[in-house]
Amino acid sequence: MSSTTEREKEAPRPVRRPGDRIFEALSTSAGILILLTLLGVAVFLTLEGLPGITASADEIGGKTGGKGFFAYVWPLVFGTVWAAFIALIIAVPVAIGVALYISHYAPRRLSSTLGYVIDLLAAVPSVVYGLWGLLFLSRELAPFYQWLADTFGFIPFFAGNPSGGVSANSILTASLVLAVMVLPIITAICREIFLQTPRLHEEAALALGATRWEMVRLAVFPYARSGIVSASMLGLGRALGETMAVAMVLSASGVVTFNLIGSTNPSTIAANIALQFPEAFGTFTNVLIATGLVLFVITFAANFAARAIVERRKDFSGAN
Amino acid sequence: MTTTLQKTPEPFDLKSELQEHQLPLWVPKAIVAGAAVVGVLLAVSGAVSIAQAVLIGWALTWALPIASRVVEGGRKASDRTVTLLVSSAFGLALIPLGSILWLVISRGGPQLSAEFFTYSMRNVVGEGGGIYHALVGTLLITAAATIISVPIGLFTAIYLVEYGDGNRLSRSITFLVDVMTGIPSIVAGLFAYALFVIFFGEGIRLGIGGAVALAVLMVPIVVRACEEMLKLVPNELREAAFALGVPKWRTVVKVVLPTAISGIVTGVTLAIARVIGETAPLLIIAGLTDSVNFNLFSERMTTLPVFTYFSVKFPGVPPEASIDRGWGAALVLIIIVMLLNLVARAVSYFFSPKGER
Amino acid sequence: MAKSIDVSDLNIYYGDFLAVEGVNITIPQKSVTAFIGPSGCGKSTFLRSLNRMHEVIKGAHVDGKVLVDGNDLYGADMDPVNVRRMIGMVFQRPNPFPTMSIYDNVLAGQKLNSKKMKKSEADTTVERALRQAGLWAEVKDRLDRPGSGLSGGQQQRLCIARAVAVQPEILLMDEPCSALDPISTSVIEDLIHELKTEYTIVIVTHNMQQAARVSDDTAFFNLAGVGQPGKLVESGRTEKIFSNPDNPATEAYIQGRFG
Amino acid sequence: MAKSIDVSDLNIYYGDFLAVEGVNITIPQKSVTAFIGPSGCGKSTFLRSLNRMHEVIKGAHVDGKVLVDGNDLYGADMDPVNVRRMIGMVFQRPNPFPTMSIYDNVLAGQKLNSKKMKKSEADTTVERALRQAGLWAEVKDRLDRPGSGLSGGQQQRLCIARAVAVQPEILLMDEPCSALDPISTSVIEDLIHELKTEYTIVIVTHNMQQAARVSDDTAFFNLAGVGQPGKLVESGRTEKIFSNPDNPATEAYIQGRFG
Amino acid sequence: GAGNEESSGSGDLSGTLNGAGASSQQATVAAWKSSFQTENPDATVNYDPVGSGGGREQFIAGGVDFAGSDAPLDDEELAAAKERCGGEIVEVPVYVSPIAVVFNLEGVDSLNLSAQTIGAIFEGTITTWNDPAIAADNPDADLPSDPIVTVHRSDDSGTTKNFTAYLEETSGGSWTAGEVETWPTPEGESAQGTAGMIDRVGATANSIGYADASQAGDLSTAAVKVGEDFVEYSPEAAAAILEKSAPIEGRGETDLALEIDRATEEAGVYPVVLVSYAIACQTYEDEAKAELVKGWLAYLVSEEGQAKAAEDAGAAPIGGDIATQAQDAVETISAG
Ligand SMILES: Nc1ncnc2c1ncn2[C@@H]1O[C@H](COP(=O)(O)OP(=O)(O)OP(=O)(O)O)[C@@H](O)[C@H]1O
Ligand SMILES: Nc1ncnc2c1ncn2[C@@H]1O[C@H](COP(=O)(O)OP(=O)(O)OP(=O)(O)O)[C@@H](O)[C@H]1O
Ligand SMILES: [Mg+2]
Ligand SMILES: [Mg+2]
Repeated sequence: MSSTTEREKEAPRPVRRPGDRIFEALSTSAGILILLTLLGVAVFLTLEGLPGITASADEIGGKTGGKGFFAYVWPLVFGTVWAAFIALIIAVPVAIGVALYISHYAPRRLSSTLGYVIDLLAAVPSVVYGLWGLLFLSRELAPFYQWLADTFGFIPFFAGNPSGGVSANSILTASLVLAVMVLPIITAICREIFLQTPRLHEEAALALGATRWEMVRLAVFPYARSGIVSASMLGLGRALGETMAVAMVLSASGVVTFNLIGSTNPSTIAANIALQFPEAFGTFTNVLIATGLVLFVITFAANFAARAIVERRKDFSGAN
Repeated sequence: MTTTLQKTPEPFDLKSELQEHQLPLWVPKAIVAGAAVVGVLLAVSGAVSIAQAVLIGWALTWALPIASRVVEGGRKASDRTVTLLVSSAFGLALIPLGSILWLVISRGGPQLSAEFFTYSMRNVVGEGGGIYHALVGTLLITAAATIISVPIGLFTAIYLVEYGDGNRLSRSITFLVDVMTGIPSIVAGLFAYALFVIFFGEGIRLGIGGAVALAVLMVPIVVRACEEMLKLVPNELREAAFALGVPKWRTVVKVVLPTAISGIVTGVTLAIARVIGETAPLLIIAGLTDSVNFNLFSERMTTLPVFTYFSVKFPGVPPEASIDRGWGAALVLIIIVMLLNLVARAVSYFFSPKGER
Repeated sequence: MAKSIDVSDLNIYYGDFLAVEGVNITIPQKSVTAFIGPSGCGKSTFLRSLNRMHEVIKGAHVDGKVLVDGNDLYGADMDPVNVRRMIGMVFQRPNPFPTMSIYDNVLAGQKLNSKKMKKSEADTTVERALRQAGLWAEVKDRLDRPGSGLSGGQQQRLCIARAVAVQPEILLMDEPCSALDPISTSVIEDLIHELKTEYTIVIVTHNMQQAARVSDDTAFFNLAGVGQPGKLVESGRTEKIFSNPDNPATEAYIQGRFG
Repeated sequence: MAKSIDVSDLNIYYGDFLAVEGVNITIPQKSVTAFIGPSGCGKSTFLRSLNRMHEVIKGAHVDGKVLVDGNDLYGADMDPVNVRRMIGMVFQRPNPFPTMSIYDNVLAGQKLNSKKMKKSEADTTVERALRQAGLWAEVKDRLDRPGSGLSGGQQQRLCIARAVAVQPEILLMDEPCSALDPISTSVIEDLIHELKTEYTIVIVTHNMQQAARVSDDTAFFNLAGVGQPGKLVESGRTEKIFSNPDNPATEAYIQGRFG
Repeated sequence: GAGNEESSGSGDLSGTLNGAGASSQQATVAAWKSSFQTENPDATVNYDPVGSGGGREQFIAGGVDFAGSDAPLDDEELAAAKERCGGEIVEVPVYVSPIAVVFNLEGVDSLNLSAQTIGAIFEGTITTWNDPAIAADNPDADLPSDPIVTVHRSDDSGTTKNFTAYLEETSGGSWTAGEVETWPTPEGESAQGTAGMIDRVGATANSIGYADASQAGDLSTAAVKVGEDFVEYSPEAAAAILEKSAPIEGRGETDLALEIDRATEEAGVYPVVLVSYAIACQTYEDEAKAELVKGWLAYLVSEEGQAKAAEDAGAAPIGGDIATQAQDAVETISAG
């Protein structure tokens, strides 16, 4: 094996033609622009957020209920992760199912129309999702929650209120709204990826006597793995960052609880910012921005984990 | 070759192998039809609610995979189970869609009138007025955001897939794009505001500022979606182009992008749909106004979601007229995205591989 | 155990385009049948219609009858999955699963049928199939590497190993040796010889010598003209077709040039 | 016009894996050189290194020298795009562009480089290239259909037409006839004959007769053992290699079995 | 341009006036704007409903010409605002909006509640509807034994602030969390915004909440105890409390930040109110701007403006002495 240094000496930067150089410069600078933007956002968040993190409980004052930054942010972190987690648990399987239905199960002539129908969900603005959650979903779900509490009340998730009632504006409702919101995002990307599965490999699987489902498992899913993860991460990003709909639907009170159908629920960082920011001033503004920084970190951690999963089998990518 | 072939020893009959372990063709149809009939009858009879009837009908269709497991064995049964699950997923997704559309259309539909589209809210109190100003704002700001973010996002994706090659810059971009997907929209608004304050001083409100905030939200979606689609283009095709003496950039533009176009278009429309409904960041940087403004670079602009939000949230007295306008605006917004989607589909159909699918 | 195939009046379409017309042929069991003919005459198309792979292509359909031991493959009550399970296929273009390792590629079909396989049993199957395809020596040290990092010929042999591993009743091979060097080719030919004691085998080949060497029966397809559908010109015992064909076109093709 | 190629001490790597080691060979101009050898010995790899297609694969690199008329292909001032424009290539697996019609596929070299061409000129080019590849008659009525709807052999000929249409100085062909029937094969062989009056041609083939028929020089590659890199065993005039090779391995391979 | 953007008023004010602040003022400002702009076709008023805090902050930072707020500037902000203005500020109340105690209780459409009881309910010490404390004030009502579901605002709001201020001053200790903008305890349901509150109370059986009275719609509202009587909210009753209130001591002439006497026992006064302010500088560098601000604020506190607010936004007008004081304060705005 020749050592790398030797190779580098022998092959200095290869000649590039102007077109290529311009194109590469363009695409590199696009990447760098993103870097700078993010740097800008990060600097902004850090500068504005730092005073909030370092401020003592007294400085922050009554707005946080006399708590310091970390005590304040912890229930929010919990709520954010919990709501997004439930939303994804619900949305990802359904989205994959829908995408698969459109790409491989529905009559071929219908499939593009059906895709369009689901894309409509992506067209709904979050304010409308909020209204829908408030005016429709929560009312429809109330009896169901009551039934859950009556039947499964012994499970902490379905404990309901201490007084025996339930709240239809609980974290579960908010998560359901989030799930519906992220569904079209995940579906659309998964669908495109499923459709890209090379015919060659689908035929290989079918010729082995695979049923349709087995063909999907053998040829489609492995090929689409990284795409599914990416799609879910985009969905997660939306679920974590969604403000209006959650703010409008959730009956939030900054507690940490796994109870899915009670009236006291953890709030989420993004919704909390949306709710508190307008009336915030002074150090509390910084506290809120600092919670935004925390959301950043959460998003990053989730994506990092997902990337790690995908990277591990990179050699086995479908593009070869 | 010394290995011998161990064949399945028992002689088997083709007939049984191929046919007997199979449900007759009419069975699936009959089960689905039967379940549907039972559901409809229950619903009509009024014995149970419609939701319950649907649920019962759906539960009955499970007879098919169960029968299949008994008669046809595990593999067939799994296949049927998955088919049922996948179709149910689709049906399930239609429920929220249906109820949202019904809600918006039934409340917003009656609002749509010539006046609604041609009037702004300037000097309007109570009844009347329209969304002209918000419509203009939405179209301009979203278009500007798209113009900013699509080239950046697409070029970045191209960099990551075609040029980055896993080097340090590309890894850090990937990393940052990931983080970017989690920026709460309001933070994007604050950031854009802080950015514009540097140049224009406090209190600045500009349509283009809103576009920048939206672009911050759009870029990661565009990058991610495009990146995935570009990755799926087989290397074979790139090699075929290279071997013809085609420079890399032309290969990317003329071979890779057209092959991935339908996915890219989907990604871009998704990104647009994602931000076109944003409220919080626009309020901070684009402000709120009742009047029409065509200039992105001066003064405030209202967009449909902001309009909807405030119409519904602070309706005045009596509230009905304003709330109705809010629903009307929401409906218009949905229609816009629908049309956009249609156009995008036409575009991708036009460019995508001929034949095959 | 092995099956014979009876085809009568089969027309094969791609959408509106009639690709192959009016095929009548009997493919005997436990023997090797070779399809020969000029490029584009419909050999692959016909081969694919024998295990219902044809209908996978959008708009593609057939009419006519294909009977396997008397059962109509295209009968309404016939499940294509069973058909394909019983009738294996190797494609003209090698298509290993790029997302799977070499090991998993070989077991891909096997795993469908017996979910729980002992590790040792699986190892045996993989080794046997790879040996049969003459690939064992080359890949035994990198069974866990992706199948796409192999040379063209290696990929083709991997696909053969994968098809053999499931032990189908009938094996359809579309130019299995076209990407192979003489040594690998002879390994595959040995495999075909060995398999035909128990299986029915159909191969498409451009190589007349190969057809002559391995097949018991030969079918010659031809195009009547440009834009015309492909037709089965004649079929029969290989010796006869090669030495004394009934149809002058067959003779012309075979004599014309040897690959 | 045509160029000769001098290769000295070329090692070819896939990442850390040394696939081909220490190749020294001179490929004379205006002649046909054939590469033969068992599957996986590195023929395709070596061929791809001759027009810098090898480096397209991630982690792949070479060391050593490849001189074309005295210019080092891998020199610092050499533009791979120009190299590839000058040195055309046909791949082992046919790869027409699925987004393009048959017509556009043939013109891909020109179209992708945005060369302006008069319609009539373009039509002439397409017809000439397709005729040379022996595909004209079959596709002339459906030039606007996608290239992916062709049979395997048709796709391969389409790729040949595409490579020929740009009139490179040197043409590298990786098993161009493996998917072709004898008739098409002879069309391609005629094409090779015709081209060699002006171009330098290198082909990889598994077919000994073909090598003997079309090539002026032959190079035999072999693997020393499993996991070992491929090596150029010997090269020289085709008559000599086939009748009286220096190396016993060559003799064994050639004598061993004829494809 | 839009079909409705032509108008022929006679006013001669022109230019663009930007303001930001309480989102609760949004509807009222919209009503004012429409008449003001019709009167002065060359003038445009923009108002960003970013919230009181945001409005005050932007005003101090010099981002907007005036601010709307649900609460007067505090001392610290006042100092900063004076710095921005390079002089005194003008801070005038522009309307009063009564806060209704709304409830959803089947078979009961009117309730009498004392501040003490309301405090105890929201504190969580009274938990059922048939609690003796409630029953005592409502001898005729058929009170169920169901648990009370309290609903509070999940966002920061002036409504919460004023409601808790009322409880703090009058509940006699049954409410312990003091005057807060953010609801202090996790118990009970929460809802975003006035609309969310109204909707939630409407949708939740046995619930009770508080909201801007003009938006209460079909919900039942409670009468609160003042002195010995129970008073239903009404614009007049709410406005009456201003008579009982005086400007905070120690502020400038033109700063009419009010100390509201919520503990009043005077008959016919509805004490659960929120007073909204407009904040501006006394001097502006630009003559035209000064005229515009003055014209705008003058309109807000004029009788006409107050009537408009009452009619189109359901706000209670300010009247009496305070109105005159406010008009005088506004008149001092000038360029300089
Ligand atoms: N992309 C790749 N990554 C890693 N190793 C590879 C790759 N492609 C080929 N190889 C390995 O390099 C060696 C030479 O492969 P090459 O494709 O050059 O063989 P070949 O002589 O063309 O064989 P064939 O006749 O089967 O096409 C083989 O061991 C092969 O497994
Ligand atoms: N997917 C397809 N859509 C439309 N036409 C097709 C398709 N595949 C093949 N054809 C056409 O059907 C005819 C028969 O093709 P087929 O692939 O069966 O030929 P073949 O005999 O296998 O040729 P080869 O030896 O080149 O592989 C050809 O004219 C071909 O162009
Ligand atoms: Mg074929
Ligand atoms: Mg090769």
